[in-house]
Amino acid sequence: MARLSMIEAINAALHERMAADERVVVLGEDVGVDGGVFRATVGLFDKFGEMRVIDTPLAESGIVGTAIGMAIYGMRPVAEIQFEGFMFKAFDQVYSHASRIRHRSQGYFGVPLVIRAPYGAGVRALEHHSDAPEALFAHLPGMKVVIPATPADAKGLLTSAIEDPDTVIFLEPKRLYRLFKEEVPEGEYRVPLGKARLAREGTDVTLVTYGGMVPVCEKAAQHVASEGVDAEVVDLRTVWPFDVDAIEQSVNKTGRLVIVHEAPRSLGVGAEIAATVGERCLLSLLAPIKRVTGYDVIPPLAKLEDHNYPSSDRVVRAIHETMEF
Amino acid sequence: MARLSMIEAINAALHERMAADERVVVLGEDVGVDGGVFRATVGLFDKFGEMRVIDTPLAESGIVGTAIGMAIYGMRPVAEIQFEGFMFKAFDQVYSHASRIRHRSQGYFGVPLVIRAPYGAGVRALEHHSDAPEALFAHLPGMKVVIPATPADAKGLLTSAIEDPDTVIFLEPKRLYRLFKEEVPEGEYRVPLGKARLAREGTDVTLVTYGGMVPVCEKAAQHVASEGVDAEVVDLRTVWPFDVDAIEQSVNKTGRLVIVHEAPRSLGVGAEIAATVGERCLLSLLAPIKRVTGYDVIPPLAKLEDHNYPSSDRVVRAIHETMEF
Amino acid sequence: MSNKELIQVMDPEGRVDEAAVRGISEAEMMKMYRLMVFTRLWNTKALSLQRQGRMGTIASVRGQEAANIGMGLALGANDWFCPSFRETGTLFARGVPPENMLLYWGGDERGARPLEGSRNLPVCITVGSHVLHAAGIAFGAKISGERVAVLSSSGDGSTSQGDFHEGLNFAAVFKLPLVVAIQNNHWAISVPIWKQTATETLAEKALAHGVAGARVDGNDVLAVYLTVKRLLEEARSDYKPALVELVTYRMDDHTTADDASRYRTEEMVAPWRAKDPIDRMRAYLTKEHGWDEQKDADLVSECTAEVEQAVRSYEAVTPPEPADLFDHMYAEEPWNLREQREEMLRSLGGSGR
Amino acid sequence: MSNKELIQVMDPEGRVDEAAVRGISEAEMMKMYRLMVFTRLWNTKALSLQRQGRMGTIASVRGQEAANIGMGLALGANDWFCPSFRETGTLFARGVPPENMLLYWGGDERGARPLEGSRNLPVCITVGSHVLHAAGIAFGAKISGERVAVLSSSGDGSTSQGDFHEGLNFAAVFKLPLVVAIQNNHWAISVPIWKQTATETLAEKALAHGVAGARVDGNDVLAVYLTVKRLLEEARSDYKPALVELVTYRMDDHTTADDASRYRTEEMVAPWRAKDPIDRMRAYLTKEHGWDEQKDADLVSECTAEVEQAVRSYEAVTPPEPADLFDHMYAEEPWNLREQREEMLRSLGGSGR
Ligand SMILES: Cc1ncc(C[n+]2csc(CCOP(=O)(O)OP(=O)(O)O)c2C)c(N)n1
Ligand SMILES: Cc1ncc(C[n+]2csc(CCOP(=O)(O)OP(=O)(O)O)c2C)c(N)n1
Ligand SMILES: [Mg+2]
Ligand SMILES: [Mg+2]
Repeated sequence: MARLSMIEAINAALHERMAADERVVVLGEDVGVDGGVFRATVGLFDKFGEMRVIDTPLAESGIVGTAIGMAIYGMRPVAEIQFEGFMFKAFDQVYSHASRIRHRSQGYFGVPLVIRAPYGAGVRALEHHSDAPEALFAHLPGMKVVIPATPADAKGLLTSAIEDPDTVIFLEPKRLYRLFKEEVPEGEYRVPLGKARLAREGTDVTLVTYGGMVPVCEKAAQHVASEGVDAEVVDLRTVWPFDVDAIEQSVNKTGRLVIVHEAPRSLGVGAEIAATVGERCLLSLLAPIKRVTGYDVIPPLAKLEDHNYPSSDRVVRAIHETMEF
Repeated sequence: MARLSMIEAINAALHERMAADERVVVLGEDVGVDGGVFRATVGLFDKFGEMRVIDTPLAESGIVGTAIGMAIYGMRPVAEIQFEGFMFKAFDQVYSHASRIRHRSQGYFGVPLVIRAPYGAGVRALEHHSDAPEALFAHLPGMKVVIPATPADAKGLLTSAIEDPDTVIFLEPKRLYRLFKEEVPEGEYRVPLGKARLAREGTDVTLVTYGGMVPVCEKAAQHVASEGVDAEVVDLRTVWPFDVDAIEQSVNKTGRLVIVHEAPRSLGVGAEIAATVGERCLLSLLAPIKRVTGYDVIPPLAKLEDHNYPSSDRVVRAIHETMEF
Repeated sequence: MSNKELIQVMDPEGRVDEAAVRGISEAEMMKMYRLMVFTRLWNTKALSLQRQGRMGTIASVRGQEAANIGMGLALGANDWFCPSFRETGTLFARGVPPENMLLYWGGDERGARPLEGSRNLPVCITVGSHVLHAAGIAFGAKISGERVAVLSSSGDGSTSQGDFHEGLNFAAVFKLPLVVAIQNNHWAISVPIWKQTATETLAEKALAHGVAGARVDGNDVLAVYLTVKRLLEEARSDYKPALVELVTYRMDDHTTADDASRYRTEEMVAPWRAKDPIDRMRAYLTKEHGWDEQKDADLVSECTAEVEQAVRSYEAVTPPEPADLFDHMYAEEPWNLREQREEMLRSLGGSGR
Repeated sequence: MSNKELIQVMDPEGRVDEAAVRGISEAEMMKMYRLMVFTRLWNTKALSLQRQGRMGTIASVRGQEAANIGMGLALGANDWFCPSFRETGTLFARGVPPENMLLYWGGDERGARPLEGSRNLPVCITVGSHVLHAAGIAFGAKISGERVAVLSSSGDGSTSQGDFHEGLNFAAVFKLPLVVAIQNNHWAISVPIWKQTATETLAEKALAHGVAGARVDGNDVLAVYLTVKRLLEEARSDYKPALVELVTYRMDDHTTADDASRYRTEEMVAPWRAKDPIDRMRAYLTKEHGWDEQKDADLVSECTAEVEQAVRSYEAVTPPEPADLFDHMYAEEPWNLREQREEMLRSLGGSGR
């Protein structure tokens, strides 16, 4: 075991998978010689060479469309889109092809592709560098969306994503890349897709969240604990298809639910969680479900960034409102 | 007043707006000489000429990106994407630009653009010709999404959309294009964006729907009426931002809600409606909210199409379950 | 030679440059002719089934049989083929059963499933997108060291799509074994080629990306075959990507949902009737290879019988089960689909499967 | 002349083809020089502010001043300009206040609002996209019968994007008054031009679309000015679209978030130091227009003072109100934003506005 940051854990997973499976190739802008603008792919080019670690021209549709072809051929491509805000030049390739070729070929071809992208706000970046677009991918039939919240999960989930026979959108919270280190198992390490993590056990209220909001919710949970409110924090890890059993169990236990994500509220993942819980747990709900999210706005630049990025204060306020209902 | 089908009403709105405002231009694939694959633009080319009715090369990003530039310049472009399934080649232009240039320029430039596309299933078409992607646009901050359900609304809403200072995604249910005719006011006719239509008044259960599902819900409402259940049918018309007051009022009156759309269920517009109602009307809900929707699948080809497209039977079943809860 | 020059070895009267075709055996020529004849008969039948409501909307390949078949036979068995939606003949040449093509265009996804071992992608409806898939397959082969070539085929309209250019650029930068063929049939639905691009030819678009370019008479099956074969060989052996324009003409409406009379005149189409790819090949075979009317009549009735047989098999296929629409979404079905499948089966009263 | 030939009127020693520059007045030359000097001083200051944490991530234009300023001064007052993110000098030439540029790169949207009457688009971060906006503006002008030209500027990397090609194709097919300029600074972050494309030049990509193409020494402000001015005139008067490659070099890291030493060596950069656009122009002005060290020193201190003044205004700007993040989403605020705004204000204890 070594203490790694999330970005180091991602890099470790890529090294481990590329060494273990020669079908795995990495492609994207600046992933090779440079090692990636966030250093996620550092060392891969020297170790595995330009045929498996590919600096592409500046064309996202080209990257994803080509990766789809590689996957059809039998490779296990890991495509990096440099920032989440640039994934949309490739959106047609995801919407029309990555998510459909298995169906279109009636099971004959699959698209075992991972599309990695740095995700979310919190690093004082330029426009398009602070978006949270997970809902746009989660709504696509045939898609899987994963967002890790810890270094160990990042390694284990990325490993599972690379081995998954279908396309996985793997979004990496920039804010967590270097926020903290933790023990990360060395060598092969898997965390199953579709299974949530109980980040904190509690009995009074459930916080369902993922990615960069997990530490925010943990902080809020600690705060309300000092007031005698015992909050449970469920880290989804796989945003879609999410772990409905874990959510249901927790809400049936606590009777109260606060959903927290940084993405815009309307039609976000939180809406589906709220709708699903409403359908399944209506009778165990003691208060209306609350959503603490980014607002329905363009993620602001540095000066206002923190006012859109949900704070533990906003989560605490929501917990109070839920408890006092 | 003339009795028009929806496609005729759309054509009438385009003729009327182009005659009234020379800033209005129409562009897209086959919209000119041919008059559009569904005949929506028939007659415009002869009347207004090739400078205002533009047959473009086969490039959706080119169509929308160019239309954005026209709108910035001061035109009122109406871009047609030939089928909803091809909008995603232009998704980056919508996500990154149409919805953001007002904000990016801090109010200096706007993008008064309408993107029209035939929408949804029900016409036995090829792949990509039966999709229902409204949620992908509705989730984008800065976007408006309109889906008419009647010929008169199609004319009035399209007129309002063309006059709107912001970008409007205008999705036209193919299934309704020629399904029925109704009296449509001649000349200038507006239906305000953001206001729902009470398609049927009722007291026992609320059906919130839009587009091609409106007639399906009306049929279901008639059916349960014979069983003594009085269903209210709310036609959203503007899918986003939807008319929250109309939904709230109806649900507070009936205490029961069934949401019906043809789009895939998960993370669909129905999820946001359910979440919003759950937040606002929890105490007036007498039963869990039900969603009757397309399944989370690729819209099937002709042979299975009707099994994914929600039927009035499915809606009736949901009403029964809601009433019996 | 320049990208703009038109490569032709057989003129509309069936006069052939014998030196150029020396490499093609008579058997191969017969195969080309037979496939063109079969494709036209299948196509005619499919269109009439559509008029009778026994078939869905379908894209006719009439007039493009030479381009279709020339490509199909130029491909090696291990090569990959990435079609758009107007390559019916190419797919027949690649071994796709005619009844499967009927099933697919008839609105049944199962018709699109490739046969075991097939290296044909399913029909791609979104214009232009699959050029990138072809580039990726070529990249995969290169990385794996397998010496095969990939052929992408799309229409003149696809050259306006960003994906077409991104694909050619990737092919050039990474020296991929990729040949991008453009069936220039002069129309993208109602948009004529002169409104699609300002360039004189489509082949010259190769210049923007530094790939080889060639322009071929697409109604000359021998020229298409020889040129595409040469380019595929260069791709396979030298990692030399290429763009090839096949100049042909769409003789029918765009699809059965279209009415070409709204945007083009008989005067525009007429000159192309004289260039018919099948008449041309028949004239040549008659002059040089002892073909005659009797043989031709026999071939036609033989192929017609095969088409009729295909129609019977197509119409004998048991319709899909409703719940089949949940199949093939993922390798492993997640909870949402499992529940929705059960929901459907309940509503069908436990039927379906 | 061929697209591949490099247009140059001033060599690195400042020797000028006097015939070529006869049309440029001394005053205009001084303006060019002054703007280049100012831009470099502003740029140097902004980078140092960034190191001190007083500025956000920023893209340096050092080495590209001639390309920036040549474009800026070639534009007519009514022409439109569509920048990417490395046209700081062009925007100064177009009248954007230096403190606004600091405000924008400092992370405050308000800095991006164009001045009243401006025809500059805000910075476009997504590489390639805005070529289409420029084409659309040009289309709008043509439809309205206004005789203006539109200049789009982006980097070498943008030539790999589909939108770049779709934009050029639209410009060619519809004969739009559009000039697409490419600042080829040899790098797209770590990706060198020879990995970006297989073509020898970027100008030759014009051939794929049938637009005029030109290739200019981008460190020669006189050549950039003259060539872009000519192409804009042809666009304005003859509806003749063009692609122009400005050959220059990125002397600094990609942005302040980048470390170029990871992917390029000093040997690669060195030859370009000798081609510095400002030294070159200074040498010429000294030889031919009585410029001297004293005048230069005065100019530098004058510009430095202006930059310092801009920094003071920038840092004196009152920070935005939290609720400002809700502004400018729609012309009219819908219920969801109104409620979220109120929610924020409540949580801020009624502060904000
Ligand atoms: C991305 C996309 N946009 C629009 C369409 C609708 N459409 C189907 S075929 C076609 C014209 C295609 O023309 P071309 O590429 O020349 O191929 P052809 O039909 O002539 O074989 C169009 C616009 C589509 N299928 N895909
Ligand atoms: C669509 C898109 N993809 C990726 C990026 C990230 N990115 C910012 S600048 C850049 C390189 C741009 O290179 P070039 O076009 O040559 O312009 P330069 O930076 O050299 O001026 C990249 C990849 C982006 N801004 N937009
Ligand atoms: Mg065509
Ligand atoms: Mg560059």
